[in-house]
Amino acid sequence: MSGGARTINLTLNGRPVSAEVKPHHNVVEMLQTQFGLFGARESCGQGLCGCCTVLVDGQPVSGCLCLAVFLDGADVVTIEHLSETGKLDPVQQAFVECGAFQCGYCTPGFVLMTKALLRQNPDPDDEQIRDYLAGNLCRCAAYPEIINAVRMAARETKAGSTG
Amino acid sequence: MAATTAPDGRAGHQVGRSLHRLEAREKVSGRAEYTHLMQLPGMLHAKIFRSTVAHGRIKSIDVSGAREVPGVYAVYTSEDVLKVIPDPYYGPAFHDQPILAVGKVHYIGEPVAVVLAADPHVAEHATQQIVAEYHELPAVFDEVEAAQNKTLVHEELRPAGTFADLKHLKGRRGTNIALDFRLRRGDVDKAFAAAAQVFEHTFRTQKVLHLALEPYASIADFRDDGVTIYSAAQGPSFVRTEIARLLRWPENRVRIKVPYLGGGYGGKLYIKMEALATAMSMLAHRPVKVALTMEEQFYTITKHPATLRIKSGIDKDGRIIARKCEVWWNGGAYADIGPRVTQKSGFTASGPYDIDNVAIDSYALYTNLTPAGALRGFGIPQLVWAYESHTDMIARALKRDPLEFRKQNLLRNGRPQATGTILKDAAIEKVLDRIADRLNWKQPVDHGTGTVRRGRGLAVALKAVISPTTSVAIVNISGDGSTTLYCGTVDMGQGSDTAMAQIVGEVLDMPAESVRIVPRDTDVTPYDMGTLGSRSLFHMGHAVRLAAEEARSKVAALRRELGEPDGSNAPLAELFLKKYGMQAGNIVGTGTYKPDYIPPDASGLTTNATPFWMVAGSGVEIEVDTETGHVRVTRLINVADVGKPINPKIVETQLSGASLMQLGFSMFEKMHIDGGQITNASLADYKIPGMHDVPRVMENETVDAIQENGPFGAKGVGELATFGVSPAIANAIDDAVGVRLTELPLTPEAVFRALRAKANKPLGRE
Amino acid sequence: MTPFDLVEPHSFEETIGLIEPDDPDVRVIAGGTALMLMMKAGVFRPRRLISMRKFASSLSGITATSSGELRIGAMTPLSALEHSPHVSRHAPVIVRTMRRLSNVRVRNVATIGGALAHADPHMDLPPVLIALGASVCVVGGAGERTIPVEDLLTGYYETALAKNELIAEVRIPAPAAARSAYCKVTTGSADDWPALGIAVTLAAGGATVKSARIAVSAATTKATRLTEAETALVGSTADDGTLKDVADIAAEEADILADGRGSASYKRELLRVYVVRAVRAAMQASGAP
Amino acid sequence: MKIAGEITVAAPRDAVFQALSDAPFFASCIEGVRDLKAIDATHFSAVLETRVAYLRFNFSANVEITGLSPPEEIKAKIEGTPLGIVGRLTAAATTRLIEAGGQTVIHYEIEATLTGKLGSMGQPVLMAKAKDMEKHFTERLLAAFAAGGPGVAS
Repeated sequence: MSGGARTINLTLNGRPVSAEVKPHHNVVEMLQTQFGLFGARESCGQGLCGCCTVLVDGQPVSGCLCLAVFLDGADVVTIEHLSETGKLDPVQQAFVECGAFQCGYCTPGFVLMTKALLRQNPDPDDEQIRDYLAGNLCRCAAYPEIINAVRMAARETKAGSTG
Repeated sequence: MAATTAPDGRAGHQVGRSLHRLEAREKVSGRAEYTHLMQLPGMLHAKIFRSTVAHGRIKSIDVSGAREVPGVYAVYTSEDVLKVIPDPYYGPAFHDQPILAVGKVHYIGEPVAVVLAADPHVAEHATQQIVAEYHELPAVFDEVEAAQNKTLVHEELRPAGTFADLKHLKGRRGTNIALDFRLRRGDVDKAFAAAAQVFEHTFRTQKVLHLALEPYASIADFRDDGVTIYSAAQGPSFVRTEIARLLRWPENRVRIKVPYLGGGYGGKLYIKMEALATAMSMLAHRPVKVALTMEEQFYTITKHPATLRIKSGIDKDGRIIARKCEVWWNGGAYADIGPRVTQKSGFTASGPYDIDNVAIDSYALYTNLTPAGALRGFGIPQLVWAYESHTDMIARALKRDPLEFRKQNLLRNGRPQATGTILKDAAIEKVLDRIADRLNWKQPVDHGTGTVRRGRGLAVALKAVISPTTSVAIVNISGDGSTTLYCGTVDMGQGSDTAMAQIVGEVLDMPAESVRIVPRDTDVTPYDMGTLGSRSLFHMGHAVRLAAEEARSKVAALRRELGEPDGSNAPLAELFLKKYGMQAGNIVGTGTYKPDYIPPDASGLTTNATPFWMVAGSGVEIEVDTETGHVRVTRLINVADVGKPINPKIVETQLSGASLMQLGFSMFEKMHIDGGQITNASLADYKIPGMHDVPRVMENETVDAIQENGPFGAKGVGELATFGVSPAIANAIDDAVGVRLTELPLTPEAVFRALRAKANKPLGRE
Repeated sequence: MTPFDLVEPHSFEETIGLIEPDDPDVRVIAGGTALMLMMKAGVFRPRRLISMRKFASSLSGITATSSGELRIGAMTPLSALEHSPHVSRHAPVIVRTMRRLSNVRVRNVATIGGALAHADPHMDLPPVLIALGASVCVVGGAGERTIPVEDLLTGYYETALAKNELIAEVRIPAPAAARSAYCKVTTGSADDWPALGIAVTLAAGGATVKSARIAVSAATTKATRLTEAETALVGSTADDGTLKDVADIAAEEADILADGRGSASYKRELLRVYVVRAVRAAMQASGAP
Repeated sequence: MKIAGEITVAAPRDAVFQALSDAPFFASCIEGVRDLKAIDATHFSAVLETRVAYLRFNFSANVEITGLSPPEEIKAKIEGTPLGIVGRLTAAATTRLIEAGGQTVIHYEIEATLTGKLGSMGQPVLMAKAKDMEKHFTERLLAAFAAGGPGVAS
C-alpha cells in the first residue's frame, strides 16, 4: 500500500530507539512528533538556513531535506544531547559567553555545526570558520559573535582535551 | 551563575552590567519555546489557499476537491467566517483587512480559503485541489501611480480609532491615500526663491522582507467562555484588544500567550495569524494552528517601498535654508501600520539639520501588493537613504567636504526641529564626529588605481519615537524575598528581559539574574502598547522602574512597621517572616508610564513630538570592482547615542545586528515582482546576509551620553544601526568611482550600469 | 508533501528493473536533496520513489588509475570528493570548488551522480567537470554507455539519460599537466547561487596554451562548452590581446538568459571579464587544493 | 514576463494570416496542446501539457481572440489554470504581420504572468521552457509553410 508507515531503528542521542514513520516524513517531523525533540526546526525548508541541523553518523545534515526512513540504522545526535547531563557543552557555553545569538531560533543549528567543525578541525582559522558556517543563516546577524564563540569553543575544547 | 551579592548583602549596580541574556541556556540547548513548534492536544493544522490574481472579484470558490481528500477535517471560506465573526475586518489603523477574502481579493497571495486537517501534509495537499474563479480588475502596483487614484484598491476606507496617535485618520472614498501627513514650517517657496542654489533628487527603495527564521504562527483554542491564543506576537495587548473587538467580547475573555519569538523585526506586530486561527478554531471547535512556511511570509507583510523626492535650497554661505520632501509609501493592499510609518517618519523627513523653512508631504498609499508594515525603523531607513544621499550630493556639487557641510548645517540641542519641538539629549554632532574620527576623515583616501577603487562614506540620522504610548509593569516580591516581574515587552532577541531584570535589580538592590520574568500572558502580564520602534527600554523601562520603586517604598514601609532601625539591611525574607510568622505574603509594586505628547497641528507642528530623540549613524570603507560593479564593504562603523546603556554588551550586538540586516537591504535584498506576483519567494532566491557578507572590520560604539528623562539615563536601541548604512555605502561608491545610485539595492549590476553610463557607453536593457 | 511509496532495492540491477519508463511518477532517489526540494514545493508528487541507499556503499568511492584517471562512484557524496587525497592530487580544482559549493550539510548528502542527473544549470560542479573533460558511465536497460558530461546535460533539468538509465560512475581523465580554475560569480549574498560560473582547464607547453576547455554555467540554461573561445585561446600565450579576443568570442558564443540575478546584457559583461580571470587563474594554478 | 520575437515566412501575408487565425493549425504548432475545443468563433479551450525533465505541468487553458484585423493583426488573451497546484497563467499576445517582398514577417509579443507556486519559484525554468516552445513553434510553422502551406501539410 502506498505511503504506509514502517518501523525504523536508530540510535538517537546515544540510546537505541525505534520509530513509526511514513516515507514522506522528514527527520524534523519525526524528531518533533515521535520524540518531542524541538531543537531541530524547519525554517526555510530548503536546506539553506541550517535551523534543522542534526548530526547523522557524526556528520551535519539538514533534517528538513532528509527522509526519516533514511535514518534506519543511523546514529543521530540532536542539540538536546549536548547538555543531557545538565552541564552545557563547551560549544554551548562559548555561545552563551560570547552572546552569539539573539532570538535563538537558529542557535541549535550553529552549535551543532560548530561541534562538527571542531571535531573535523580542532583549530580552524576565521576563514575556515566562515566557510564551514556559511550555510547557516542568522537573521539577527549575530555573525561576529558566533565567530568569537567558535574561536572560544576551540580553545576550551583543546584545553579540555589536553588538561 | 555569576550573580553575586557583597558580604553586606548589597548586590551593587545592576545597570551597566554586560550580563549574558537570562534565557541564554534555554536557547543554546534548543529548549526555548517558540509558537511555531508548539502543539496542543487535539490540534488541527490549517493550510491556506491563496489568491492568484492581484485584484479581482471572486466569482466562485470550488472546495469540493479539497473536501474529498481523505483526512481533511473541514474547508472554510469567508462565507463560514462571516457566520461566526460578522464583521471580520481588522487592522491597527484601518479596519480594512478581512480574515479571509470577502467578495474581492486585493493581492496575489491573499488568504481565500483554509483547509483543516490533523496531518499538515493532508491539509497542504488538499489546498491544491481548491479552484477559485475571479473576475479580474485593473491593479496598481507602483506607489506614485497609485496616488493618481485612477485604479482604486478599496472603495471605502474605515479608520480603526484604536491608537491614540492615529485618532486623526478619516474615513474616505475614492482614494488610495490612507493618510497624508503635511508639515509646513517657515515659508519654503520664499526661501527657495532666495536660495543661491537649489538641488532636487528623487530616490527609491525596494520591497524587502523581515524574513524571521521563525515564520508567522498562531494557535487558537476557542471555548465558549474564552479563547486562548498562543502567538508569535510582538504586541500581545493589541492582539487581545483586537480579537476581543472582533468577537464583541470583553478583553478578559481573550488570553494571549507569547513564548520567545524567533525574530520579529516589526513583522509580528498587530494582527498576523491570530484572527485567522481564532475564526478557524471557532468553526472547528478544536484548537487550530496556523503556522506559515517561509514562502508564505512573502505574502504576509513587508517593508514599505518608497519614492522620495527631496529638494533643498542653499544660501551663498552653504547653509540649507529650505527643504521640501515628498514621500510616497507603498503600503500594499492593507494599511497595517502604514499610516503611522507615514506620519512618524514624516516628522523627521528633513533630516538632522537645522532648516528654517521646511515642507513635508508624506502619503500612505494602497496598492495591489503584499501589505507593508513596520520593519526595524518605521520608515526612517528609507528617509535617511534619501536625505543623507541628497546631502552628500549637494556637498559634492558645492565642492564642500561632506562632513564639514553636514556639521555646518547640523541640528543642535536647544534648537527647534522641523516640527518645532526643541532638540534635547540628541548627540548628533558627537555621533558624526566619532564616525569621522574612526574613518580618519582628515586623511585623504587612497582611492587606488586599476580595477579596484576604494572610497568611504558616512551618514547620520534622527528619529522621533512613537508617542504617546503606555506601558504597565508589576513587580512582585514573594515571602522568601525572591522577585518576579510581569511586563508585556516581548523578548524577540533584543534582550529586553535581561535589561528589565537589571532595572528591577538596580532599584531593589538584588542581582538581575535572580529576578524572574513571567512569560508574556495577557491574563497575567499587564498592558503594553507593543514591542516596537525602540520604545520598550524607555517606556517599559520606566514602568518597571516605577513598579520596582513602589515595591521598594512598600518594603521600606514594612521595615518601619516592623520597627527595623533606620539603615537596617535585614533580608526581605526575614521581614516577611516577622510580619506573617512564616514564609508568606507578597509585596506588589505597579508602575505605569505614559510620556506627554502634543499631537501635531494642521501644519504638522508640535512643541512635543517625542519623549526622546534617537540618533545614530554609520561610516563605511568600500572597494569597487570597476570591471563588474561588485562592491565590497571592508569596514562598517556604527555609532549611536543610546543614552547610558543598561547592558553594554547587548547594546553592541543590537547595533551590529541591525546594521548587518540593513546591509542586506542595501546591497542585494529585493522582492522581485512580475504582474503582482513575487517571483523569488524563497530563501533560495531571496538572499539575506550570511557569514561571508559580514565586513571584515566591524566597529560599534555608543557615545558618552545621557538621556535625562530616560530610565537610568537610557533610551531605545533596536532600530538605530539600520539608519545610516544604505546612504553611507552609496556615498562611498560615489567617493570611490564617481557614480551616484539613487535606488536600492546597490547591486553589482546597478553600479556597473552607472559606471558604463558615466563612460558614455550605456549597457543595453536586454 | 503528498504521500508516496518507497522501495529500497539492494542492487543497481534491481533498481533499473524497478524503473517504469512510462510512468514519470516513479523516480530514483539518490542523496535526495534536489528531489526533496521539488517534492516540498509540490511541483513533483511521485507515486513511488526507488531509493539507492541500501547499496550506496557499493556505488561510492574514489579511485585513481595508474595513469591518474579518477573514477568516482555515482553515489559518492560531494563531501568525499572534498576530502579525497586522490581528488586533491589529480583534480585540485574540485576541492577548491567544494569550499563554496552549496553548504556542508548538502555536500554531506548530495551525491555526484544525483547532482549531475538533476542538471540544474546553477550548480558548480558540471562546468568544472566539463572543463576537466569528464564523462559519465551510464547503465540502463540497453546496457552500458559512456557520455561526456557536456553531452549529458541537455537543458534546464534535462539530461540525455534514457528513463531507465542511471549514472554509475564519473570518470575524470588524467590531468596531463592541466591547470584548472573555476570562478563562481554571485550578485546577491556571498552564498547565493551563481549568476555566472566559468571553468577553465588548460594544458600549457612552456608559455603556450596547448589545449583549452572552457565551460560556462548559471547564466545559460545548461553548463555549456565555449568551443570558439577555446580555439581562440589555443596556441597563444594567453597574452592580453588574445584574452580580449577570447572574452569577446565567449560573450558572443554563449546563449545567455536574464533572471533575477542579472540581465542578459550584464551577465554577458560578467562573462567577458570572468573568462579572462578564469584563464589567468588557471595559468597560475599551482595544483594545490 | 515578456516574450517577443519575429519569424519570417516565405508566404504571402494573406496566407499567413489565414493560417495563424485558424485555431487548430495554430494549436498544432504549439508543443503539448491537446483537446482543443471551439466554444464559439472567438473562444477556445484546450489542455496544455508542459514537461520539464520529469516534471509535468498540465494547464487547462481558455483562449479568447480579442482582436482580428485581417491581414495585419491578431490579438488573443490566454488564461490557464495548472491542475493539482494552485496557480494561474495569464497572457496577452499580439501578432502583427508585415509584408516584406513576397515574404511575411510575423512580429509577436506575449506579456505573460504566472502566479501561485509556479510563479513564486518556477519562473527561471519556465522561462527557459518558453524559449524552447518558441523555437519549436517557429520550426513547426516554417515546416508547415515549407511543405506548401498548412492546408497541404495536414
